[in-house]
Parts: sequence; structure tokens; C-alpha cells
Amino acid sequence: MANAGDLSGLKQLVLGRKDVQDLSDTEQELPPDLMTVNMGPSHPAMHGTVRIVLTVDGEKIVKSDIHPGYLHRCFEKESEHATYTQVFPYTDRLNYVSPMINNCGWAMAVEKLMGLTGKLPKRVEYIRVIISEMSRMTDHLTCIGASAMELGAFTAFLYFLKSREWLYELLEKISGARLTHSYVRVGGVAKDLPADWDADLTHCLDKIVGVIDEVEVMLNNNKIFRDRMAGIGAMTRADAIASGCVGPIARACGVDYDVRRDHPYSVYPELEFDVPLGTTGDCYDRYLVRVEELKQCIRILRQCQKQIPDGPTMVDDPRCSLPPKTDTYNTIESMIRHFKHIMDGVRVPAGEGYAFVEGGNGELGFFVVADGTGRPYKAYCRSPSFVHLSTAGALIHDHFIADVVPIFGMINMIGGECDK
Amino acid sequence: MSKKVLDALTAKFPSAIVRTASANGDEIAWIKRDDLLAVAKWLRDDPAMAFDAPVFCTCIDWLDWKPQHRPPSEAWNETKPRFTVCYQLRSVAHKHRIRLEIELPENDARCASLAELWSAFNWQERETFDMYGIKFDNHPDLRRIYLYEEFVGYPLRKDYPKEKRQPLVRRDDLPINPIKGQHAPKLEGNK
Amino acid sequence: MGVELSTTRLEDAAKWAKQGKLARIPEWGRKFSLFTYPFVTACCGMEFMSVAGPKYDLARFGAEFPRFSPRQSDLLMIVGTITEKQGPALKRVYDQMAEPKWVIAFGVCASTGGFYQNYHAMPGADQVIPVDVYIPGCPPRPEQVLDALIMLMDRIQDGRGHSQLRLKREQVIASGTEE
Amino acid sequence: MPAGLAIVLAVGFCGLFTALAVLVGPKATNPDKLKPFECGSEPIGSPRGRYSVRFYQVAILFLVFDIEAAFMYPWAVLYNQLSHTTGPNGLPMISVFGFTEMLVFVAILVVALAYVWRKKAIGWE
Repeated sequence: MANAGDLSGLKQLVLGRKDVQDLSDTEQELPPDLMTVNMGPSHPAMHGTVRIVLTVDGEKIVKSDIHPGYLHRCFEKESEHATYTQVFPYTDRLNYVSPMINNCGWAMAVEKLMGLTGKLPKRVEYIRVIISEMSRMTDHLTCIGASAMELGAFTAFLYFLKSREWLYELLEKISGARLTHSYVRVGGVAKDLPADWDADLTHCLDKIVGVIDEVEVMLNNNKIFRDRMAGIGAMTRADAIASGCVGPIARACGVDYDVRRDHPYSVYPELEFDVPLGTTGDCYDRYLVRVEELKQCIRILRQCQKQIPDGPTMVDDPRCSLPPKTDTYNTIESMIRHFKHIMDGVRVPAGEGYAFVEGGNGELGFFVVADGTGRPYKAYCRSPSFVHLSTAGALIHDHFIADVVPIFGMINMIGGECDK
Repeated sequence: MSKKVLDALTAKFPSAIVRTASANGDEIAWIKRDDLLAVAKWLRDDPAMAFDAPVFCTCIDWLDWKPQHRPPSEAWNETKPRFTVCYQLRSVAHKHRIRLEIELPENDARCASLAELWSAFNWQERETFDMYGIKFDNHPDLRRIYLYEEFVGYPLRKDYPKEKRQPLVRRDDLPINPIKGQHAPKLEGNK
Repeated sequence: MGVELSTTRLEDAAKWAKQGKLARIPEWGRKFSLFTYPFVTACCGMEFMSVAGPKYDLARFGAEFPRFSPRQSDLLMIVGTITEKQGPALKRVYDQMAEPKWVIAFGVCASTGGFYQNYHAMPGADQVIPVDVYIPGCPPRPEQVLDALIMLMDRIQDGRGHSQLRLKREQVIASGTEE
Repeated sequence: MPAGLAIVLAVGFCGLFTALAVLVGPKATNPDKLKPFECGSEPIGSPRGRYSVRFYQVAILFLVFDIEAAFMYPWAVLYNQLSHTTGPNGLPMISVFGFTEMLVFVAILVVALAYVWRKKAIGWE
């Protein structure tokens, strides 16, 4: 009997609390160790550039420590050593899923410092809206397609990839490159739209409308997709605002904030579009908000096709436009102006300014400090992905490891923009 | 429309405001370092201001700053503060924005942390510390966010050279191996 | 026999690459069933999606099925910029791959660091691991990627991949010392 | 196809390919290769820690219902032979006996499923 007593005493010690008999079934098991797992930099769901050190109790995440910075390519240091026009290729690679919007953002920041904000020819503004909305479509198509693939819906990924290819072809015809366009210039755009862009865009949009309906039929009421997305990674409205969330993630929580409408820039006041809002703020709402925004982009593009005027594609301000080629080769003044413009870059008067546009993930801003020379003194990029990643720690708390995948898919954290 | 934000701010905290400006469409207020927390809390909680959404936090390093076409007095010299920490805030309700700027001397680059007031600044202050070396007091966990712990120095300061690499790992048969700092042994033909 | 590519160790290639008829059969098998480990980090990932996507199909070359574990893959595709912080992760993934293994540097950032010459971007992935085929372009067009894959297949068939050469050298040195 | 031949073919086929892999495949091990793969970062903690018992529970339940599904295959293949009566057009009628036999088999396991569901052993809470 003695050892029986010891045995119950040992169990009492181990469980530490109540007597063994009145413990429920689940409590009788010994508390398991917490296991730390690396969801490391090279992981398909982490877009290759984030490492999370997960402390898990079985499958449930107890603590998470997120390490960004695996794609820190020093945008600020590089742009301090480049002229204003040479910074455009760097901005392409910030949010490389919607590169045109970064270009427009940087151009607007420099134009704001030069005081050219409202003085651009109308055609330039319309071209910028067209290429930004097309870029926003490629952003949402890639985001929804990739996160659907990570949840197993490989067909939706291939459908959206096919439609993204159509957009890439058209963007390549416009700017010359599929992804890294560097098409916008300070005070205008590099060259005019190709001749048959109108017909191509209409053809492309009609096909994409069909693809979006197909994928909506596939995903919206798909039991597996909804169970994996609904109720996962929910965020309240107050948390969204306090943590600086913007774009589709904030709109999914019901925060009615869209830079194109609240701080209208370019020709957005002349275009009507509505801003979709979610209610619960979970992954499923973010998905629905992005699908709705895709349709709004198509609607904007169709309006732009009708309303775009003719005219020059560069403001005729000598500070930031190149002289026409005929003058450059004939007169020495244009030759010098051409040379100075290329070598020294656009001379921006000294001062500091912050301009922001509605990027694929929300408010994308550039804080520029200029010192009068052709090179920016400081070029800070306010990247929405970095802000959204800081909320990811709170979102994945108390979820399963498998839920990290849809949350990261819907946050649409782009490495280049997040780590700058 | 946001001009009244600056007026209300100067009315409320006349001693804390060094100067204000409205340049390039932004409202800027230079704040003394010690009153930053009070001003920020008021800006967030006051219903007329309601700055509930943070936008960004960064720092400007003014080392040998010489603006062109400007009087030489504006150029930087040792007596002037070297760093300026900038907090940009916006209000969702009133749709107005303000940028708080705090000037910090070079030797004592310390600033109060606003991470408790707006959770977004937690990571953005870590980024500013990582890049410029500004120490934020009572920040929850101030450590490098982009670079690895073994990195020495603050890369975005003007005196840090752009291409000064501090490599973690290299192949051992590299012709010039920065880690071992010598040329790899010449492969004199395998026996 | 395909474009004569200069390997970093020319004398190795010349000496060890002599192949008998029998040795060509497994190489032929490996050539057409490459399992890629897509080490995706940056913008080239978008182009990698297009290459693996329906239009520029990677499946035509038997390399379509991405494996996300180095144990089951023999082609490491470094897609995008490799930074100093990513270096140890890349080296560990390369070491944990099964032999024989090949590496493609996808895009100019993985080949030489591209226009990111600064304190955190590594000037090319070959600072850390031996690379077999470099693809220029930022990002390279999908056709360039398919061309690089065909070029890699030639190297596999001739047995002149870095890991193949190293294996053969160890084999010969081991048998050499036994005599 | 006699069962013995099927077994020999199966074992031979698998054996051939494993032997081929062992003979032709090169062997080059280094200490880094043997470490566990954790997405490229240094593995933290040892895999020998104490696991939650839930993993074991879910595995056993999967085994039970997987074998149940496996038993359905031979039943489905032999389904036509089970019926003793032939229909008016010469084809075998749907055999009531064969169907009820499987119904009983599944019913027993449904009872098990109900018990497991009530004790919430399947979920993770």
C-alpha cells in the first residue's frame, strides 16, 4: 500500500492541483512542452522574406516573434546616391506586384516639392490613372491567386495568372517591360500610349471580367475556402486604425478610408467609383474587398478610356522636361540643357514634403527632403506592407499553424516594400 | 483647413512648440523633446484633434547639409542639432494631418517613444533605431529590425559608406574572401 | 555539344569530365526530371510565377513541380536578391540538398547583385554557393529562363555541373589513394 | 492474376527502384546535411520534446477510418458476384444482401464516430 500512496502523491505533485479523481478527462494529461518552430525565410507562405519564430502548444500558436528584413535592399541609401530620375527603377522594385503605382507616387512627391502638382497636362494625369489602375489589378490578381493556391485552389491561381499575363502584355506594350516599367518621369510620362492601346485594353478587360466571375463562382461559396478564411485573423476597427492599417485590410474592418477619394489627387475627382467596405475584418472580408476592388478598377479604366483627352505627355517646364530631339542636335543651348538634365538630374528646390497615393496595399507615401541639387537628400518610403506586417503578430495569436498561411496571404506582405 | 490644427496646438502648448511651418501642403510643428509625450497624448485624445492614425516615423540626418540658393546660415554646422525625428499623424474623422519634428543633438540622440500611444510606431521606431541609432526611451523592445544583430554601426547615417559590407557567410574558395580577409590559396592543379 | 561554358575551375572540367557511354544514362534521366526548389525572395518571383504559369509552361521541360524541401529537390533556383541576412539561410538550404545538385541564379540580382551595390545586398549568390547557370535580366523574360534551363540540361548531360565535378573528383581521389 | 505473382511483382518493382537509387545515386554527407531542415534558419529546440497527446489521438482515429475506407474497395470490386438473383434482362440484380452487409459494417463505425465526436477527440480544443 505504501507505494500506492506514494504513487498518488507523485501524481498529486506532478499535477499540482486538485485531487486526481475530480479532474476532467482533458486535464489529466500532463501539460505538454511548448515547442519552438521556425517558419523561416525560405517558406512558400512567407513570400521568401519573413521569418517567424513560433512557440506552439501542439498546433496552437502561443507566442510569435516576426523577423522581417531579409530583403532590405537599402532603398533610401541607394536613392541618396541617384538623381531623381534614376530613383524610378528603385521605386519599381519596392512593391513589385504593382510597380506603376510606386512610380506615380515618387513622381508626385517630387512634383509636390517643385510645385507642379496641379499643372500637369490632363493627358498625363489620365495616363497615370490608367497605368495605376492596371497595376492595382495585377496586385489584387496576384494576391488572391497566390493565397488561393496556398490554400489548395491551384486552378484559381492559374486562371488569375492567365489574366495577369494579358495585363503584362499590355503594360509591356505601353512601357517596354513586363514588370519593372520605370515608365513615369518627373512632370509626365516617358512616352505616349501605343496607338491601339484602346482596343487592346477593352479586349483585355472583357476577358478579365469573365475570369473574375469564374473564380468567384469557384471560391466564394467553396466550403473549404470559406472555412479556412472566415473568422481567421480578424481585426477590430480600433486596432486597425491605431496600428496604422490602410488599404484593403483597413477597409475590410470597416475603416472608410481611400486616398483616391479622401485626399483626391490627379483626375480621380472626375471619375466615379465606390469604395467597398467589409464588416468583420477577417481574411474572408479582405478577399471580398479585393475582388470588389478589382471590379472597381475595371470600371475606372472604362471611364478613362472614354474621357482621356489628347495633348502633350510632359509638362513644358524647362526644369524637368527634355528639349525636343531636333533642337538638341541643332542648337547648343538645347544640347547643354539636355546634357545638364541627364547628368545633374531634375533640380528640386530645397525643402521637405510628403506625398501619398493609394497603392495596392493602401496609402503608399514618399517623404522627400531636397537640397536643391539633382539628388534627393533623403527619400523615405512609407510602405503599407511594413505596417501590416507589424500587426501580423497579433493576428496569428491563438490560431493554428495552418492559419498563418491565409493570414499572410491576405495581408499581401510584399518583401521589397516591407523591407525597403 | 489644417492651419487651425497648428493654431490650436500653439494655443494649447505655447512652451512646447519651438516653431511651426506649413510647407508643401504639410503642417509641421517642431516640438521640444521633453514635452513630446504630453503633446502627442493630447493630439490623440482631444476630440477636435482626434489624431488616431499614425502614418510614419523616420529621422533626418543633417550632417553637412548645404541647401543651394539658400543663405549660408541655413547650412549645417556643429552647433546645430544633427538629427530630426519626424512623426506623421493623421485623423480619420477630420481628415487632417500633422508632422511632429523633434531636433536631437548628435551626442545624445535620445527621444521619447510613442509606441504606447500608437502601436504602429513600435516597429517604425525600431527601424529608425536600426538605421539611424536614435534610442527611444521606454520602448517595449528596442532592437534591430532589418539588419542582423552582428551588424556594427547605423547604415543610413550620412557618414556610413554605401558599400561597406559586413558579411556573415562567404564561400571558403573565393578569390578575395572578405571574411577571412585574404586571397584564397591558389588551386595549384589537383593532384 | 552545346555552347562551351567556362566553369570557374577550367582545369577541373577538362580533367574530370571524360564520360563513358554507361555514365551518360543516369545523367540523361536526371536531365529531364529536375525538381526545383524555388528559393524565391524578390521581384523575380513574379516572373518565376509567369514561367511556371500556363503560358510559358515550365512543365514542358519536366521541371515544373516545385519541391519546398531541399531533401527532395535537385535544382536550386535562386529567384531574387540575396541579402547578407539571407546568406546563412541560402548556404544551409544548399548544403541540405541531395547530391547531385545544380543551382540557377535567376535574374541579375542573384547573379551579381544588379544595381543594388550596397551594405546589405550580396553581390551575387555565388559569394556563398557555386552557381551553374546565370540568367541576366531584371527580371529576365520567361524565354530567357527556358533557354537557361536548356543550357543547364546540356551541362547535366556532359556531367559538368559543379556538384557532379566535385563528386567525380572525390571519387577519383578516393580510388587514387586506394591504389 | 494469382496473388503470389502480384506480390512478387510489387516487391520486385519497389526493390528494383530502391536498389537503382542506392547503386547509381552518389553518397556525399556532411554535418550540415544531417541537421533538420527549418526553412533555412538554425533549428531551435530539439525535436525530442514532449508532444501533446492530441497528435497521437488524431493519428489513431485517422487509421481507423482509413482502414474502413480500404475495406470498401474489395467490396466494390466483388459487388456484382454478391447478388444471387439475375434480373429479367439477364443482368445481375442489385443484391440486397451485399448492400446490407456493407451497411452493417459502416453502421458499426458510425457508432464509433459518434462517440469520438461527442468526446470532441477529433477537434483540437
